[in-house]
Amino acid sequence: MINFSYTIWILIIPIFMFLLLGLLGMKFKPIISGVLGTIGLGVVMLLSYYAAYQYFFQLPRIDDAYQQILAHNITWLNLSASLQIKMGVFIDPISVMMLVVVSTVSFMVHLYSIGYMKGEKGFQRFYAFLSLFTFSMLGLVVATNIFQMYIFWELVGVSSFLLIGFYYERPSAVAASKKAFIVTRFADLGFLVGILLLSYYTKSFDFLNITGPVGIEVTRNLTQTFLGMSVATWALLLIFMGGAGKSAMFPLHIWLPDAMEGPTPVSALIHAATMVVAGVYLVARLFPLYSFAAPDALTVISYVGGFTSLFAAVIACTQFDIKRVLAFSTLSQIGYMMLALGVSGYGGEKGVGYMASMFHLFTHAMFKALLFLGAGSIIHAVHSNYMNEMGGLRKYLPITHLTFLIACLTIAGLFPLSGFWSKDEILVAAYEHNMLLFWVEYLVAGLTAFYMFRLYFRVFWNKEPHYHHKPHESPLVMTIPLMFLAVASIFTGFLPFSKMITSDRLPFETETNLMVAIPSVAIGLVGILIAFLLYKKDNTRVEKIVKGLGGVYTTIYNKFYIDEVYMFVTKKIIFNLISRPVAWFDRHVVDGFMNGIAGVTVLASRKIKGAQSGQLQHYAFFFVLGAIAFALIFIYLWQ
Amino acid sequence: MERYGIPLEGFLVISTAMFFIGIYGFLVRKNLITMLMSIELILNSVNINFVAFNSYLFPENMQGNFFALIVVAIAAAEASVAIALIINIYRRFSSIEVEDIDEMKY
Amino acid sequence: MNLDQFLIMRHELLLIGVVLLLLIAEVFSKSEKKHFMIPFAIILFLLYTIVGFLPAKTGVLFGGMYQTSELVILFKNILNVAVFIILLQSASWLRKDINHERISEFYIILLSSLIGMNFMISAGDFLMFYLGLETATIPLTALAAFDKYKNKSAEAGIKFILSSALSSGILLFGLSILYGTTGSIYFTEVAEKLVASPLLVLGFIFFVSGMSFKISLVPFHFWTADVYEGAPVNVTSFLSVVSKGAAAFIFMVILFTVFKSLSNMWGDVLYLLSILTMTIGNLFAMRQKNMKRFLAFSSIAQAGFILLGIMGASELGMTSVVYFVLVYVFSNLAAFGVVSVISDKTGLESMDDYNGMYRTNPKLSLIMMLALFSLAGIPPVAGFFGKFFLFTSAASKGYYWLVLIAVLNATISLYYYLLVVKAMFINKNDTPIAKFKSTFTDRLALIICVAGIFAIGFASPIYELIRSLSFGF
Amino acid sequence: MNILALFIIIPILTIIGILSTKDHRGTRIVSAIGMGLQLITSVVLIYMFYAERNAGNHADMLFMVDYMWFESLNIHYLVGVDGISVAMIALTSVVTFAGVFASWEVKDLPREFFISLIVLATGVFGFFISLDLFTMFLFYEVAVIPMYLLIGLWGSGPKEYSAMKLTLMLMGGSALLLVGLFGIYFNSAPNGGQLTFNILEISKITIPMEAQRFFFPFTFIGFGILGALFPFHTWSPDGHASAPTAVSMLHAGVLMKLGGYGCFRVAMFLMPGAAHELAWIFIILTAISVVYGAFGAIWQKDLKYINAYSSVSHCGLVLFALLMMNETAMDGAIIQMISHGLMTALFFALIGMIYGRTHTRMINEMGGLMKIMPFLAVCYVIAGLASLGLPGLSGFVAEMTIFVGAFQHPDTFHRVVTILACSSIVVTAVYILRVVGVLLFGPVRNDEFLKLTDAKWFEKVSTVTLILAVAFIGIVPIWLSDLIRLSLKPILDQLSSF
Repeated sequence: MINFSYTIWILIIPIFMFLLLGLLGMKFKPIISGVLGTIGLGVVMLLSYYAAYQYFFQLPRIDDAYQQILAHNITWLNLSASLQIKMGVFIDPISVMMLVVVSTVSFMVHLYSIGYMKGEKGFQRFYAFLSLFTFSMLGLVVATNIFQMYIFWELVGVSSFLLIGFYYERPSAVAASKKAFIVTRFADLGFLVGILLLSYYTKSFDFLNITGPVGIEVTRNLTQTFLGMSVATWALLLIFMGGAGKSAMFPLHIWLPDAMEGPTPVSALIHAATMVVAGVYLVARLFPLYSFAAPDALTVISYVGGFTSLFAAVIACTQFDIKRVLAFSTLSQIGYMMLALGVSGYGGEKGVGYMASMFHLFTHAMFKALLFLGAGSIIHAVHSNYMNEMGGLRKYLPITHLTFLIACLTIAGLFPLSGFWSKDEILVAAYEHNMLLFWVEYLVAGLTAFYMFRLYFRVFWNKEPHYHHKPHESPLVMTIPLMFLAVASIFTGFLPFSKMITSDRLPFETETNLMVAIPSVAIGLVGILIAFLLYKKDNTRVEKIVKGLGGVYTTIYNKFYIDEVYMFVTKKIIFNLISRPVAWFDRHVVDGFMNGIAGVTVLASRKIKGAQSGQLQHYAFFFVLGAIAFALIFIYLWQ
Repeated sequence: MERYGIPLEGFLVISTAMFFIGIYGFLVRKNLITMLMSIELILNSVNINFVAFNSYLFPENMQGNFFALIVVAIAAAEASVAIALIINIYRRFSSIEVEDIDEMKY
Repeated sequence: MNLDQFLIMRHELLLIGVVLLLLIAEVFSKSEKKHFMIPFAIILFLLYTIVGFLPAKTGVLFGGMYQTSELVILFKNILNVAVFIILLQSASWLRKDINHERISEFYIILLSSLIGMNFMISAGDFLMFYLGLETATIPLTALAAFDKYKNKSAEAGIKFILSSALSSGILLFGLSILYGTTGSIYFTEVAEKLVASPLLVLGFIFFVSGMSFKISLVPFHFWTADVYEGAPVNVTSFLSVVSKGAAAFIFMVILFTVFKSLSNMWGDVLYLLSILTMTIGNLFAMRQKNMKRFLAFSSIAQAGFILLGIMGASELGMTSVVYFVLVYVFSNLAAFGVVSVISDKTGLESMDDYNGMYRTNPKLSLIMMLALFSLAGIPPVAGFFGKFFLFTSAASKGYYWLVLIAVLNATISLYYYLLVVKAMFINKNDTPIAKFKSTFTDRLALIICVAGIFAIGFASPIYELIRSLSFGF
Repeated sequence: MNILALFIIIPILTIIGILSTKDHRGTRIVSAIGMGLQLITSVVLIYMFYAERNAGNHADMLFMVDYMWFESLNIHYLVGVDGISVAMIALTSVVTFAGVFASWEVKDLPREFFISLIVLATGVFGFFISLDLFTMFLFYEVAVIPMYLLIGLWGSGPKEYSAMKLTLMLMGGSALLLVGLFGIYFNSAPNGGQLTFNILEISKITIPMEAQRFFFPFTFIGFGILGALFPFHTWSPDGHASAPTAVSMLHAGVLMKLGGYGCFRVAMFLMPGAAHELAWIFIILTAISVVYGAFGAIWQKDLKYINAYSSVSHCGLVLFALLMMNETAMDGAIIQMISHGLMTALFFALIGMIYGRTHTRMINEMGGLMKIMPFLAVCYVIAGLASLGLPGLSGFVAEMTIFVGAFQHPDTFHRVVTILACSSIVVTAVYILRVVGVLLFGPVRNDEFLKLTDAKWFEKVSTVTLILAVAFIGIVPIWLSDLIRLSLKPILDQLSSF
């Protein structure tokens, strides 16, 4: 038996780093903080790799299935006789995979940031937050129960908040961080209620229980319904709401583009590779439950995923901020993953969607991190986010250019890069399940290729604007992660995912479906070609098209005005129509009533003062009147 | 029961009338001395009551009569103090009209 | 009169002795050395007070006209302590030149009034009761006008005597009807022969009205404020503490013994009276600026609370009333003591003059605050216990709504007590009352009061003692 | 000597010590030592409590002392503690200790200030250890009245108005409470026998249902007013806004907890039947409190008002959870009391410190404080995060326990109100982040502020103490939760007997 208890260090090291850098960081030189953080993360990465190696290659399988191991599980809080919140480390295929993803990307970002963040005020703070984030994300990944996951889920949200708002003196960053937090928080409300509902029936938070036979049995047999849907479906949909918030699914996606206000390495780590896929991970975690107890919820997930991927891809085509393009691209890709989960069945071949989703999660993490880090390198060079202010950068940034190109090709799904393999599996899954969604995804594949190459050509080719400083290639500490991730983007596609990560943890064989693969590569090429025609050189074709589209373009450019709708709802309705009246009501009605009591008392006091007139005979009159009144009352009325 | 040819009710009517006349006088007369006299009316109505009750209803002992005697005595004491105070008032206010004495109010 | 009788009437007789001694001393003292009367009177009274605490016989005299019990003796002792404190407080006032000729006058009249009260609370029939009542009241009216060069004092005197004469008249009319319906003036006999009839109810209500005047219950209270304001401070404190306490006590005793069989009815009468008294008293007190007038209205409201205890109509109720009076003696005298000290030294009596006093006279302000908290019923001072037991008493008869109204009224009363606290502690003042040193007697009086305010609440033996002497039905 | 006596004796000794000091320095040092001792005593108490429990003493109350006080009324000075009281005492010690340091620089009448503060704390300690309704009520009032002077004398803004309002409303509350207590007392021997104020004795009998129905609302609302139950909460915003720092801390941190504590220790424990029958009314009111307070907070501009409304919301959650009447929810309610006590004290401490520097509490007049006073700003962020329920800090533990507990009722009514209450976590996030965003982040709006300094050592002591406590509960909640849980059993047994 292989002991996984060392995995706890994967959590301890980053939190220790956080405390060290957070409390004492200011005492260190910035560079020392950076190096400390990076080394810590390096150790974490190695531990994760070692764990992955042991898990997939050394640990014996039981009945051919990968084991689910509770490396640690201590009771953190007793809630009731049956419900406890535990904290622990759960080892199973997806958690191990996620460990690898998170630690790798995090390490790369740590390393990269040494260069990127150099000279920034709050360098130590940045590293402290990065460590905190990494800790939270890893904790989320290895959660043994849904409540632990929720806990780290929240922590992840906060670290994201802190990192987006890293440039706290910039109002836009503050606003973005706030927005990110509140939107995800709103989604988390759903998650929480979902957890509460689910755990009420399953009497447990533990994944082993609730996704095990007992949990499935209980949830399947729930007869209670609410508004026509079974309680189980409600619970799982609400949980998905949490996932949708974190993963920025439509309509909870609005925070992600704004989150790009954070430093670019943060965007790479949190808003591209790791945190935003937490929603996907969550659904994958509870997949058996979804699959057996609430197939309706899965359908919803697949449509939400499909719609988001299309929606975001369309918007991505019109954006000029390169990070925003990447952000919408992320949305779109996560939509893919969600869709894949939504169309997946449980077990063996039917579970290809599940496998594909995880696969795509993995490859996407690599190439999207690469894209973001590359974008960071570009921004580092030209000090702008806007592609209009860029062009012809291939000469100045050779390494960035090359790695960026690889990433673009990967995301466009060209054979044999990793993106091709994972996207292909997703298309296969959709193809087998739902033709409508398949066509949507097929279209999105083309759009993806188009907008990525639009970005690529605008930045690296096209007309060169006037640069204030001559752009120069980033230092090695930044390009090494780029190169590493580029290699990963190229080769991770060859990993035998279906042998490792499947819905029922039993390996199965997949073969490439040429009926899907060839058209998908083809449409990718078409997308690239269009982008090439439009953006390779500076020309007026784009303007004509934009003019031709008219209002449609403006709508897309303004992201379908979803932000405005939200603003309307929050500012006008919640703030103005609820909160403000509540505040007014409180001051004037409730408090007014209390003050009114006092006022009436004072008024009464003033009104009756005349009785004490100083006139003896008035006093006597009251006296006699009182006596007679009492006498009458008690002689005639009193029984 | 009719003793001395006058029914008890007769006394009671008189005494009650005196009582309320006294009260009326106290309430409306403005002169302090007159008010004091009204008080005497009230006290005397009480005396009539006591004495009448005693001799008509409970002649076996003398409680009512004694009470009346004591009341008379106390009324005298009261009147003397009151008149002293009225003199004092006259010194201070140069008036013994009750309406003028309202320095303290509200 | 044999020795036994003497012992039974010890309080009254000794007190008469004290008064006579003072008279004789007055006659033989030289006119320029009158202020020696002050320590003389105080020491004499102190001795008398101490003797009062010695074990005493109880019994009935004059065929039932006069009676004492342990409780009555205890109550007389409470009154003695209160008067002793008042004597201490009045010392520095009497020492003033303007009062020089009238020092013994003050003592003699005051103590005569106390004699009346002693007789009143020892009464066994209505005659003795009435006699005591008037003996207590008539000297007091003279005392109210003691500052004869002040308009207000003269006004207080005349208002007091005329109103009190009217109230006595009405009370007497009530008594005459009682006599007419029951044929007796002895408490025990009246109680036996009591049969509810409209005439009797009329008599009873008149009696209650007269008593309400003494305890100043609304609507029979109007004289209170004017007299309290006009009278010298020490007379006011005597009126508000001793006179009111004695009247409340005998009222309760008469209700408990004579009108036992009417308890349902007088329960309701008191219900109405207490609500009126607490509420109206508070409403008036809220707006007062003159400290004496302020305390007058506050004492009216306090009387309303006392009724709650009486309504308990039980041992518990009687205990709570006596206990409350005890607490009230110390609290109210502490408050009046401070007012009196300040009035003596500066002649200021308005609440606004107290602004910022804490900065200059912290100790006086603290004592005032404690006294007011005690009056408001705030722990840990004794007033809390006193009020609590009164409310317990009312609640024991199921008067929960009344208790609620009473406690809410206590809250209102807290408001105006806090106004004084606010004036002393919080309000800013450029010219606060200057720092001054108070005399020994003033300090002694205040120390006794503060000790009482703190000790009585926590010392349950006092409560238990009263409880063991009380009776109810 | 019994350890509980120390909680009364130490403050009294401290007061005597303060009276004997001559100057400002001495005063605050004596206060700090006294309250430090108090803190140590409460830690020792926790230790002793555990030792006793581990030694197998499973009596409901430990360290009981019983002196007959007013024998004829059967009033006792009866004290004792269970896990809940121990936890509340620890909370009080921590907050008082932090409060002393937060008011280190009181200039005006420091001696009087510290004495009042300690009297207030004494009242609170006494309340938590009392097992006799009379003693409890006495300490309750002792705790309330110093507020008047503390706010009126050392407060700011319309302090006199606020002080008066607060005092009168709380006293009005105690009026209701007193009626309730009398009701309990006079029904404490329905089958004849000695009436009693002893909570443990009364819990053994069943108060007649009629009486319960009548007196439960009195008692519950009476305590509820102190616990800022809607619509009786309006004293709280004004009071907090005007109070000096340490007083807000103690008041929101501890005094408001008296309400919640009383609600279950007296109202629900002694009148379980009515608690079940009437719970729905109060559940609605508290659910309104929770949401209403949170929405009210969004619109406020004054830091203290924001926090006051937030307190309304959080304290509403306490009562809400209590009324759910199951182990988990009540456990959560008590954790929430402690958690809210600590974090709101932290908030008020920080607000006081910020106000002491900027002389304004209007958030739109400030901005970018993170740059000027990073220590305070970071602490503020931590407090904010605790308040919006970040895991690892105490608020999360409390809220989650409450929600899980409230969810144990499967009927629609409870579900709806629970979800309503849950939704407050979003609204809370909105107003907390709004403050953090406007106040701490963004550009510095007033150049005058650039000259301001960061926290001084005593301010650090104050805030760090509280933050440590908040984090301790947040990270190892099981310690606190189990301490409370075992003590809930008698109450739950009582409630489930209906």
